[in-house]
Amino acid sequence: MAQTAKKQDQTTGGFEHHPLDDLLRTDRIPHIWCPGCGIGPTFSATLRGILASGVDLGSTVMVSGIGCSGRAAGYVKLDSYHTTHGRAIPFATGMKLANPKLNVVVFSGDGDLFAIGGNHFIHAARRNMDLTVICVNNLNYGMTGGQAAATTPHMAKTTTTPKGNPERPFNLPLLAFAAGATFVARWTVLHGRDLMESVQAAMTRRGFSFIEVLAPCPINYGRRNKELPLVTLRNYQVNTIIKNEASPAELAASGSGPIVLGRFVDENRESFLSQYDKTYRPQLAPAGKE
Amino acid sequence: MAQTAKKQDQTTGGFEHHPLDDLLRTDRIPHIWCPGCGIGPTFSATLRGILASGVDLGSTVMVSGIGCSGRAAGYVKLDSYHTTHGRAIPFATGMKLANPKLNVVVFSGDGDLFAIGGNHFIHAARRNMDLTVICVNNLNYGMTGGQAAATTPHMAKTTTTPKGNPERPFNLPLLAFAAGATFVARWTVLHGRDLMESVQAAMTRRGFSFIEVLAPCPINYGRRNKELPLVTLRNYQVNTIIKNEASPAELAASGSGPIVLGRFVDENRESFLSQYDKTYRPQLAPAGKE
Amino acid sequence: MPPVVLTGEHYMTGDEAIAEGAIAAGCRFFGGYPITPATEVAERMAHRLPGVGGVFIQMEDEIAAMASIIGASCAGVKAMTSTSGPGFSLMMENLGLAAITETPCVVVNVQRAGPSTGLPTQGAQGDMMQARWGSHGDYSLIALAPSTAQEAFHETIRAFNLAEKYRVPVLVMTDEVVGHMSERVVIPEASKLNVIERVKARGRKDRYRPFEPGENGVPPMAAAGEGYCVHVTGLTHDERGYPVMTAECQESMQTRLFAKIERNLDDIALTRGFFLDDAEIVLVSYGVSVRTCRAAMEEARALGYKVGLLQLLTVWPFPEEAVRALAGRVKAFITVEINLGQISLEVERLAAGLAPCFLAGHCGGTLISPDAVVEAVKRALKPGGKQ
Amino acid sequence: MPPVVLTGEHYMTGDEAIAEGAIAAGCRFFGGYPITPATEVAERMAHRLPGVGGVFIQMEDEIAAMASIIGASCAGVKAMTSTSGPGFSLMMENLGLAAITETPCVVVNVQRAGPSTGLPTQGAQGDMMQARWGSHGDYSLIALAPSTAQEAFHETIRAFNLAEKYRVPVLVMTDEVVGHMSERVVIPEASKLNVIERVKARGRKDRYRPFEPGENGVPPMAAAGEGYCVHVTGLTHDERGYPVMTAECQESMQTRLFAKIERNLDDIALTRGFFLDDAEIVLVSYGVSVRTCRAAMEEARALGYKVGLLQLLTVWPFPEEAVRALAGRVKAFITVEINLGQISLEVERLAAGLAPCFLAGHCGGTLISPDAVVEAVKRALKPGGKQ
Amino acid sequence: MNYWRVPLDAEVIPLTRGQVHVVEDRCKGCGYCIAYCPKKVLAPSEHYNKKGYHPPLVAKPADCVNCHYCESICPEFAIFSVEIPCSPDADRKDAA
Amino acid sequence: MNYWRVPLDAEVIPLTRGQVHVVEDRCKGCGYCIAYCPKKVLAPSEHYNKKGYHPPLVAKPADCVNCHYCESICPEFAIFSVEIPCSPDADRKDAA
Amino acid sequence: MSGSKKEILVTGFGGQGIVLLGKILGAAAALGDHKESTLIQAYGPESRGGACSAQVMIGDGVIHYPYVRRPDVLAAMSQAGFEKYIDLAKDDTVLLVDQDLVKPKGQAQEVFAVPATRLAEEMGKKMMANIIMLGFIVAVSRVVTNEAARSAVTSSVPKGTEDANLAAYDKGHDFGLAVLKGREKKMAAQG
Amino acid sequence: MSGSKKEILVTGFGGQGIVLLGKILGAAAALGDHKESTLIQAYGPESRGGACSAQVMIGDGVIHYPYVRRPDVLAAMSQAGFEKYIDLAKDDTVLLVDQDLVKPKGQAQEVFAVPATRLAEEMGKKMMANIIMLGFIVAVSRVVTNEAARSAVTSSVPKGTEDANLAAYDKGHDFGLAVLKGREKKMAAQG
Ligand SMILES: Cc1ncc(C[n+]2csc(CCOP(=O)(O)OP(=O)(O)O)c2C)c(N)n1
Ligand SMILES: Cc1ncc(C[n+]2csc(CCOP(=O)(O)OP(=O)(O)O)c2C)c(N)n1
Ligand code: SF4
Ligand code: SF4
Ligand code: SF4
Ligand code: SF4
Ligand code: SF4
Ligand code: SF4
Ligand SMILES: [Mg+2]
Ligand SMILES: [Mg+2]
Repeated sequence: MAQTAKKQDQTTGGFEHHPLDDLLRTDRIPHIWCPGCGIGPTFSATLRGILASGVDLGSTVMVSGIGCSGRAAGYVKLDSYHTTHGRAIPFATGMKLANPKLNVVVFSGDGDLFAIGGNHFIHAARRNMDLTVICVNNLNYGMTGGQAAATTPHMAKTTTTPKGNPERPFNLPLLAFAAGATFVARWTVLHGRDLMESVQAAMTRRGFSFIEVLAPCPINYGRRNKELPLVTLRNYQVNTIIKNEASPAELAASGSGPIVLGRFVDENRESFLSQYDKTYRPQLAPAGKE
Repeated sequence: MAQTAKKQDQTTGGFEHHPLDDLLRTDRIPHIWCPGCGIGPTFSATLRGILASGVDLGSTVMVSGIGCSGRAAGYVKLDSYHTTHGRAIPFATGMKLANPKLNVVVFSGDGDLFAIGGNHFIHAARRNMDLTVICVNNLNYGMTGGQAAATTPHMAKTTTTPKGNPERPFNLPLLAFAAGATFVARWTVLHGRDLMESVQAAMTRRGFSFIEVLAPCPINYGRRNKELPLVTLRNYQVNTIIKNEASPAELAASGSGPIVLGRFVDENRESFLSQYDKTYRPQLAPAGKE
Repeated sequence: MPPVVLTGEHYMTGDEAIAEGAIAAGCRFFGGYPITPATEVAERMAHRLPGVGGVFIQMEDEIAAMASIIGASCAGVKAMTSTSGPGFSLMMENLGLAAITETPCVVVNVQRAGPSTGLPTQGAQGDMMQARWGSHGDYSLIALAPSTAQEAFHETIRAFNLAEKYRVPVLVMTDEVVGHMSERVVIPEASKLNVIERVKARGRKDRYRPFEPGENGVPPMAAAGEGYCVHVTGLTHDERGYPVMTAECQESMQTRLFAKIERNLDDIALTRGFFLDDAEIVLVSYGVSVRTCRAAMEEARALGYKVGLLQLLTVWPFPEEAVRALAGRVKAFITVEINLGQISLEVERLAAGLAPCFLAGHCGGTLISPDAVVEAVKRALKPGGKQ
Repeated sequence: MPPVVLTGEHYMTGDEAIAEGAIAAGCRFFGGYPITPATEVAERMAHRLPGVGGVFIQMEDEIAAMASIIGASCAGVKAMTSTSGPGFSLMMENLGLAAITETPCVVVNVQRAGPSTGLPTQGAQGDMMQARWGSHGDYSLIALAPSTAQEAFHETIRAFNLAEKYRVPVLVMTDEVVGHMSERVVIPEASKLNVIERVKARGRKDRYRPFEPGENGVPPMAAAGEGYCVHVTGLTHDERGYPVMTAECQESMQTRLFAKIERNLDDIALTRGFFLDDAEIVLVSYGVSVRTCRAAMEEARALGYKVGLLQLLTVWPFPEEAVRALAGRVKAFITVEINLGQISLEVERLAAGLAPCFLAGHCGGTLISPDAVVEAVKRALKPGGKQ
Repeated sequence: MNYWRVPLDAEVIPLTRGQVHVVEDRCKGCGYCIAYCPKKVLAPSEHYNKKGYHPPLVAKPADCVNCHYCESICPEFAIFSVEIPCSPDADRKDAA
Repeated sequence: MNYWRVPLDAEVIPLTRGQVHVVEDRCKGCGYCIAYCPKKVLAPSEHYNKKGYHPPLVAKPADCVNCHYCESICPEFAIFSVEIPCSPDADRKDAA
Repeated sequence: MSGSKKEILVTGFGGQGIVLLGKILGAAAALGDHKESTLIQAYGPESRGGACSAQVMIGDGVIHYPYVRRPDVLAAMSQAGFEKYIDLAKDDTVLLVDQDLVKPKGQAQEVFAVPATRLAEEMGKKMMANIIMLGFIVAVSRVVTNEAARSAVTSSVPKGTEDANLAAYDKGHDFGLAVLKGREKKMAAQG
Repeated sequence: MSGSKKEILVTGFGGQGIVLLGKILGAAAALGDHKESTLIQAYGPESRGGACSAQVMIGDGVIHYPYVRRPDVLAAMSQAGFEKYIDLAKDDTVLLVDQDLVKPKGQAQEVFAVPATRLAEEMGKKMMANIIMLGFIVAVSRVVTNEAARSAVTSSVPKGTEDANLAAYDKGHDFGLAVLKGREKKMAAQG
């Protein structure tokens, strides 16, 4: 019987409809990500979070930059925009301001959002722009073959730091907080449920929400730093602690000590759009309502 | 007698040599800055700090971006480079790395360093690049006629926020700290001596040093926000407190409460160049010395 | 609520006229960054837009400004930015994104003298070739060049109309002099203005293919949130908008992108002729230099020289036929432009050896003087006269 | 310590050959940002530079990369960056800074098919006009285009030599195919390589004027820290380097900046002719398309067509005389390039109607096939044949 | 190391009985689902899918507690579980 | 308001006797030096300099304690003080 | 052509409101007097202190070339501006200066002087010196009508400051009329 | 021309080391056998899973056009690659495949098969399947000499892995020689 069940399960007959298929451009699956790549689980948790939030999918948009992670926009069955390297946030800003009814999710890589795109990130955070930004942090530039990123650990090996990275990585939640983000969380791909819940929470609040997701790039980062995919996942498991509401300033920059995960900031502050409408377009603001 | 002395003082005979004239391109003075502009006192304290530090002036360089503040490079009698808007830091980075003997000071405006140039700032801080960065924060874009900057207070009026700024300003020391700067201070133009001492300290240490200077732009910011120059200076006097070593995370974002001034961060961490030499160019590193 | 169209007589700068033209054309999003001498466009938009239900945002730099208007346009709103040389250079990468994704948008370049920071408060026309070639790869776009504040108003409306009609970025290439000069601008009633809207996606949402050409080779456009579930990418893509990494897809995509402009040259490539019928010498000019030409033409005609003027209201796509048609007939072309020879290269190419071509130009900081043009006319008429 | 010049026979890619050429030319600073298909230049520099006493830094973006090499060069060190289309677009603003401040530097563009993200892993030659016109304002620079890994090595050295000699940014415009193709590269001994150093400032420090032209119109250059107390600005400036906001200063500065290139065309504008003596049809090409032309030329000659080839090793300044000299003599020009017509416009302009001009091009993703060129030859020879 | 196979949030999610499904041709054989299934339901297989990877084998289908962990960690949307209606008591025993 | 004219760091700097110098043609008349001189040494003047501004008048030269505050705050490098050698005792009295 | 066209050059330093002066003059011509008119503003990078000028053309026909070549009216509110432009003046150029800020020298033409800045200071509105100068220019040169100028002042200045500005304008205009009357008397006396 | 020129096309998916295989082949020809040789690598954006190919030209004269038009040798390590390129094959194209990954069908030419991946797995070095394939190609097609190939292997692989790679190479090469011998026997038997 077990044998029969197995056969049935593993065929494509009857059961092949994955719960997320409705949110996927299935004609483009399998995606281009390498075996074991952490973008897939991040993407999948994001989709589950969007679904769980109950937002109207017809007015939900995904915007990505360029990179392996940025390819996500090409797989989601939502209005989706795959822009230029580093520019997803300002593109998304224009989109959100032009049509405030849209729920705009930016999904992109660490290089895209924090190397070339770092300025847009800090300014959108400062403005408390009404966006949800999800960063796949795989510690390197996957797409171009594994160069150092602004998130690459000190002394890690990449193709442009062959003897080790002389620089230190950003602490992304701290940077987001310092810039003015009003929702900040960090998870790993192993923390699928927490991640999903953070996405869900971010989708239903106003203002700027940022979620960092630690995700393996086994091919380009892992290979050069003796991290097979399962080793990376194990690190996420044994070398992390969850401290919700931890002060971002106390998050140890990656290096020694466990990586702190959690939802660090969740602050209620007037978002750009609500402030703009109040100040400049009182004619549009719903009367008597904040 | 008093009368005689006065006459003598006020002529140009005998006494006209200002103590900073040796560091000025006096053939270009008077400078273009408006009456009461805070760039002048910032610049003058910077020059005094450089002098006080005792660094070799022949290998000291000033790099500026574009803006009223950026014009400083044109008045200092040092090798000086007036680059493009926002790009002083990467220019200075190239310069310092190409010739590590140079002492490189970046002197520029808040718009230049934190609006268009914000990304270069956070990355140079992250790298602990061997630079001294001095930012004249006059809360707006002076040069182009008073538009909002990333430092403009919430609801302040500028030509692009005619009914008030819907955004909130960066807290520059906090941002610098979060990005990785190892020396962070904030003063106003009234705090000439403290500012000078911070410049002096920054000049003689390795790594990335950042000094924010609050400075009035009476013409473009002051006029629109009912701040005559002397009113701004008075604010600097009555509405500030000095808290050296205050945690950057606790610095209230400008708004309510007094502005906290002081030297907030002074941390000893391997600078980019010393780490690079150690890792990549041991042949250049002085033997046995860190 | 302030009026949407500021009907009536005004004394305003070219920059202000551009802003008013944009509002009248239906622009409801402006993402900008200040720069002399274009700042006044942004400042007026900051004042005007919220009152008509639009949004103004000052972005952190010109890259972001350009990205934001593409995003806004993809959300279904007419969008514009304005800048000058240094900012224009920074917009080049995303200008390519607008071109390949066929996103309507308007970029105003109030030119100043370069290169680099150059003379920030003084005019030039040194970015004309950059307007055509400044982004990487092959692409096609439209660039207009008004010579007066009144033209600035109307050409801005035309810019929006062309952008929306052909789903293409349109550049308004003006300059510091027109931008900062005040003069009379007469704004008609809203009902008298021709305002074109983009062709929107219609029909069954599951059958819509975002890059399948409709009429004129232009695909109807679905905005985000309209339920068409589009995918838009800066990669080479097929009609579904999906990336396809082959030379064949590149060929078919690019062929259509170029054809939609080329096939509609009659509608796009606007010129205006002055005294061309009997002209022996034809001045070719655009933007503020047209003013010099018109003054010079009067002076030269008064001296008995048969001088005509071909004004390029559209500079890109280059109105090739207008020049070709004259080439066999005239004694010489003189291109008048405030640069060291940019559009003059096109004129020379199209003259194809049939008429000698001269340049009356300099590298900026001031207008070309009418005297210099009159001198050039005299020289061109000297036998064997080469400049 | 690894050898500075990797003398010997190697099997390497064009990207690698460029890096080795740079090291051999004395490049000791590289500021870069990864991008396909130029990343390998940066990666090799990251490996090689520290060993020869230089510095590699990966900057946060291409804008920073370009700024960093200008800074490094101002500090007295030969400096380079490498990129492809999207990054090249981002470098445009600071390229203008290098031009106006006369800072020697080398920018490598390994071209891929655009516009925008386009086909990141596939070659094209679509940035050739951008190389000349991509930054705002009038400026003059030099662009070279190697067609083999061996040429890539030598042309990179030539790029540094020209940059240093004329104090000008020099572009190495290669493409994905040459960049990623491996082939034999023979590197001579260091002593056999011609390496030129910039003319340094000399004499009394208080009398030095940083922009006072020396020999050939090029000012001797003082580096930061040498005691000359220079001021360098992207504003229009006089010989002292001080900003002067007048049209007159603009004129005199620009005149010199253009003249230093134009007066030295003989030294700069390198071309190579193949079978031009008896050619009826001349292929004009550069970079990787030269390979197509050489294959096609063999095939066409085998078929009895008198085909020659003008290879442009220097593309900008355009070798105008080489084309003009042929224009009267040949039956047609065919420009072969992987774009929709860029350099072909220059060829057409210079042919001045004396010979019909054709383009064998497409918008990228693959090479032009020799067959397509042979076909173009046949068509060009058909009476009245226009493409 | 026992801990190794416990999903990080096993305590907080309701456990029922599940049937796990594998969309074989999507699988790239990373093995995450196998390594992280708390009930060791999955195992490496020998056979190849269309792309040449080894999809997981549902070795112990009856042990699946429908925790969705495999579904959550799978980078390929290639595996998921659905609840099997059955007596709650049995379930709880299974999960204990 | 007394406090208004005290330089913020008056306590920490040594006070001697100074002679203050004004480079008149550099002055743009902002009045900072006048407002912030702790000893009210300076006062507004009536006369114009080359550029049309009113440079400060050294109204009470003998009161200058060489604190350099005017020098430090001046945006124009237009005013500075130099120490006048004199008996330290007198100085201290002055400063008290 | 020049018969039907007036070229007016106003010069001073940044911060004096020279451009606003020019703008009001141009608007008065264009909107009030229904003539053609252009205004060119030239300024340096700084908001204060640098040289600055406004060039206004007023004519009956379309104005193509907007730069002043030979001014019919030259008004200077700074010495530097006066010296920079005086060489462009024609024999019949009307020269006007702020008498406290400009010391004309070497020119052949008659100079009309007004203590605009001083009058403004007396009114307690130093920043209205430009409007006083405007009134003075209009009175002396008549390049635009008084009515057109007054209504252009009203519509060009910030809301709430109209009356004060009109008062300043009138002060300059009256001063100009008085100067003209004095001059007439003098001429009559001389004649 | 084509007499003196060999066109070799190796195809597979990203991650199999196809480009390295091509690079060793090209280097062997250029540096070991002193011929002219070019290598073109074609790959998609992804590092794993996508189609990927190496095109090697080997000739006596300068190679201008580096693209394979009609391969003399076609080696496939993926089904997709085989199907994509088989139509380019000529009658005398030497076809080689990894027998576990490619099921050739429909082609007229003889197919030389090697279980490269399986052999590599057996050696415990799955990532050396490409080197085994290289040895096989060299043995069967003789586009480069065995010596040149072996020395190119040594100088192209990471330090410390030379011996393992040479072993893999030899395994493929030996397998190829055996296949050839078997074929000869068969032909002899048939003939
Ligand atoms: C302007 C520009 N510069 C560089 C590139 C090349 N590029 C493409 S993706 C990428 C980095 C991607 O890194 P990341 O954002 O971390 O994404 P990942 O691939 O790691 O998911 C780079 C540098 C580009 N496309 N555009
Ligand atoms: C790329 C680019 N964009 C815009 C400008 C125009 N611009 C010049 S200075 C400036 C802002 C200056 O502000 P800040 O740095 O705060 O200096 P400040 O004038 O206030 O001292 C701007 C936007 C420019 N020169 N280059
Ligand atoms: S290269 Fe890295 S980030 Fe990109 S798909 Fe592969 S594993 Fe993922
Ligand atoms: S505009 Fe502002 S910042 Fe610029 S010089 Fe004037 S006062 Fe200073
Ligand atoms: S649902 Fe849970 S128990 Fe069932 S197979 Fe998946 S991981 Fe294992
Ligand atoms: S996690 Fe997904 S891709 Fe990985 S082995 Fe399991 S089913 Fe296959
Ligand atoms: S030095 Fe001090 S006491 Fe003397 S004048 Fe200046 S501020 Fe006043
Ligand atoms: S502080 Fe300087 S500029 Fe200001 S009034 Fe005093 S001397 Fe003059
Ligand atoms: Mg990454
Ligand atoms: Mg500022």
